[in-house]
Amino acid sequence: MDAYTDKIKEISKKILSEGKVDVVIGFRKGTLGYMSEPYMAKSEKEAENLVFDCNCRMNLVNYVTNRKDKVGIVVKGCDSRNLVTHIIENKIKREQLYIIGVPCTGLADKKALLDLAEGEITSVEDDNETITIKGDGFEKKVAKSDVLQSNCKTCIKRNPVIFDELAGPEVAELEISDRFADVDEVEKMSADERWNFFGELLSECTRCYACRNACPLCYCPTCFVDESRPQWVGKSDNETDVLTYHFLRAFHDAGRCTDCGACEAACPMDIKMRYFTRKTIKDCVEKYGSEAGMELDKRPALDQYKINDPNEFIK
Amino acid sequence: MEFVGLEEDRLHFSWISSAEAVKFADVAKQVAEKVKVLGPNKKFVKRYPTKDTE
Amino acid sequence: MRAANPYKPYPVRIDEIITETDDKLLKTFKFVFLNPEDEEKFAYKSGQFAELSIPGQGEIPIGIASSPTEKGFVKFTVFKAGKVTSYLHSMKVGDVMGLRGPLGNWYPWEILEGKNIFIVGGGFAYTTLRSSIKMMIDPANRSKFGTIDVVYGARTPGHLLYLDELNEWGDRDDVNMHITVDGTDDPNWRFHKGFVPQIADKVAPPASDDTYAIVCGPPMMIKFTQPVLDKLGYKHDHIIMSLENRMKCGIGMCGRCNIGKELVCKDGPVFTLEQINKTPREY
Amino acid sequence: MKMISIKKSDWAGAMEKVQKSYRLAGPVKEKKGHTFRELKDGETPDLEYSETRMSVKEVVLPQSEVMFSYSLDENKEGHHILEEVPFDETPRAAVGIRPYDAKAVEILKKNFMTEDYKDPYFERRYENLTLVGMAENNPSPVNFSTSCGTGPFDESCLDIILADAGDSYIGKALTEKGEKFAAAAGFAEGDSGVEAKLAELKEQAEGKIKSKVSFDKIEKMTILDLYEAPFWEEAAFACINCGTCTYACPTCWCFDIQDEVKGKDGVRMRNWDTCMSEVYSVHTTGHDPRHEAWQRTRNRFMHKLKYYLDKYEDGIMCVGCGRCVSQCPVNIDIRKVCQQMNDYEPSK
Repeated sequence: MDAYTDKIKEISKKILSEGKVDVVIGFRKGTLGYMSEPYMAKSEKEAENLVFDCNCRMNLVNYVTNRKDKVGIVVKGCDSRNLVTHIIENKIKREQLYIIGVPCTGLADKKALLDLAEGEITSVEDDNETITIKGDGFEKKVAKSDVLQSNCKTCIKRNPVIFDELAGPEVAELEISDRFADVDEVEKMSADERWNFFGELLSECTRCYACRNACPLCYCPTCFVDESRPQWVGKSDNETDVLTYHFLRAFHDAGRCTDCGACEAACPMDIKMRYFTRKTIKDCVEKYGSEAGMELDKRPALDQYKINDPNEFIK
Repeated sequence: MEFVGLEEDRLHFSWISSAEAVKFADVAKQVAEKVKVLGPNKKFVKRYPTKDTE
Repeated sequence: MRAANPYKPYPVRIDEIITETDDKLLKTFKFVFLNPEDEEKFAYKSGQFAELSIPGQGEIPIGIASSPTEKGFVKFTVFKAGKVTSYLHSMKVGDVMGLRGPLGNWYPWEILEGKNIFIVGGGFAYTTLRSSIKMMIDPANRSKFGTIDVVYGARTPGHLLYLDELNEWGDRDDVNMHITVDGTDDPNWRFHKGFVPQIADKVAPPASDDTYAIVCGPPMMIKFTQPVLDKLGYKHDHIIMSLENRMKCGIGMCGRCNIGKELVCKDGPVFTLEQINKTPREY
Repeated sequence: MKMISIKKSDWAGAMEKVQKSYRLAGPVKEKKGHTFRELKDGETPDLEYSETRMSVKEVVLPQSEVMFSYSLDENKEGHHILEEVPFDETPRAAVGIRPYDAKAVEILKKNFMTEDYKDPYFERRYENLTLVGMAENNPSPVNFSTSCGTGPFDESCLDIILADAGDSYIGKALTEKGEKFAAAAGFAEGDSGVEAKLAELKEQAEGKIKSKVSFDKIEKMTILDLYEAPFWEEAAFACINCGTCTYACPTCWCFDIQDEVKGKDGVRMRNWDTCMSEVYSVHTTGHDPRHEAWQRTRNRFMHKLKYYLDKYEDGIMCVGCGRCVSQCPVNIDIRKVCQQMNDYEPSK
């Protein structure tokens, strides 16, 4: 996806110089070879720092919430769907945005890259087929499909659903045979097995809230875990409180989550909290036939009532 | 709730009108029976810290 | 043998509750120590604060409103705002809770002795100032200070704290009380009308090496009082202020109350304006 | 000072022996790599690790710790009065910590054991604790400990230092506490060659560290100059204000105090807090002196690299372990920020 960088710079400089936007929110190269850092360019000169690659793991929609200025923003397919949700939920106005869409072929999993490296990684190159990891005295090539972030493997929309300009030609969408295999696996377990599975899954959570803070959906002025009147959840590392946090956060994101994977990419403990959000996605797809953020005039699944909504859970 | 491992029978939704007193009583009885079979809930119950936790 | 646990409050009983303001949002709580020997351990100076500690609710840092010259109890005036203060407002005489302190520094009485004191206070920040005045006008202490001028204001007469006491002190000739309210329609109002900085401008004692101003109040009042004092020629090391920030531990360990490298709970809450000028104003 | 040499094959046995008189914490291999935690009886600290995501901080300042318990039942004697909770006085040892992490414990001590107040929870853990270090032969690329007044072989804050010398761990007992632990573990005495080998390994290891920070000029600037520097908003733009850096940091000491009640029984406990959080410094009125996200990020770096430096005049509040660098979800890099601060020239 490295080829998008030049086009993003070009578009950004153009819209900044024409005054179409006040700032462009994109990525710049990080200090680590396998990281790119969210960055806001305010001038044509600063736009020269913009890059795009398979290390752009954060969802930039997270950075436009409630902004009042005119913003250029770089979005992948999944991010663009969050932008749609943001517009529907009045977190930003369409008119404020100049959307630079990135037809995405997937992000590289940070942990996979580090596991492959034989020393310090200095750069990660991506030609959409092969990832080349270069470092201190080593160079490794791997098929991109082998190091994809797990959410990218089941991506249903690689091309942005909303944009003003694309940074490259649209790419073919994936054909996925078994989209919710991971969730199915858990559903097959007995109640006790599931309980233990999630206990184990969250055992290392430190409640740093990186998953919440990386999430564009989590924009509540005061999160329920921070509320003191009433206090919904204890604040210690108690396992029930930890589970309550993850569990309720997933509920809050139900019908709105686009599986962008920013939460897992942000987690310093490699916790797979997408099991929770993906269960909500699966239910919304199967029960309401609804995918989050696909159209500007379609509100999130749990935000509307239809007479034929399934209600078999009511006995 | 079921997904994280709570037993299915602990959670119950019913649609009961304020006029359906008999139905309400029936449902309550059924739920109580089901929960009795399951016994006391041990999941999602906060283990309470009392002393040096290590 | 370890020193006493600084997080452990002294058990106290609520002895009296006085509703101070017409809107009932301010109440004064008089506490007595369950173990009489704790009172001695709680020896404090005017300007210090303590953590009011309610088991099950939490703790809140509140300036001590009683004076060290008042024995047998400690008094705090508390604004009903958050979780703990709201709970405290619902408590009754006789209830048991905790008191942890005294904490922080105090108005620098070591320096202030022998000096003229100009006190400027507004709203419910008046509490530690009340403690200071009460202490200074105590017969044992009055001769240690020069002139004492006090400007104290609130929005309306109904918002003034310790009204009876103010009336009483207003009649004394060894302290110049300049009470003011932003406005009132009470025809019998015997004191000033107008904002604190305006009154301060009119009544302030002349600046000198021997005159110190103690300023304590809401941010707006402080903001507009400072130019007045500047104009009158008060040097910044002669302007003493008490700050507030969110606190938890009260003993300089939990981190949150910092303004620059200073911790408001331990290095403060009392600072000179000169000190504050050197540090980020994150309060 | 006693030299130590212990065959790797004897390590597990020694640890089993020492657990009779010590509670141990150390690196343990788990599914996703090594973690640092309290060990269960019979678990052996695994010294064959490269890094642990969490540091020894947990041992002296646990993420959650009960301070007091109390009863709200008015029918009970002493209701509403806080009681201290019992503490297990068994000696503890943190085995296999990195030498620079031990320096972090000394930094924490500056905060928790002051002239005016001693934090009893920290103090009792600290005094009870033997720090058994495992020198790092291959420091990670993000390690910059040598510029923070410590390093992969720093002995200054440890009770015992061990290093990997192939088939055996060699090292020294550096303090009385260390000698006691070595005796309890039955560590074999090393010969005179140990010292030379340690020096050799140290030189090699320190030579591998390419990553550096300097703060010589930060020292000379005023707090306000740095605070008002123009780069903060940009430097902090990416920051999502999660607590990752503060929790991973072995020197970040901020905590929160919370009451928790079940029925009529309650506890007062403290939990790690993070200056990145919105609720960290917000007043009850809703006023927050560090309302903007970037202001909170600035406060963190200013605290570590300037306020601490000025307050204690003993270097920065950072040991260069690099955890925050490698764990930050958005790649905010303290080395870069420190450089930016040090390079800054106030326009006066």
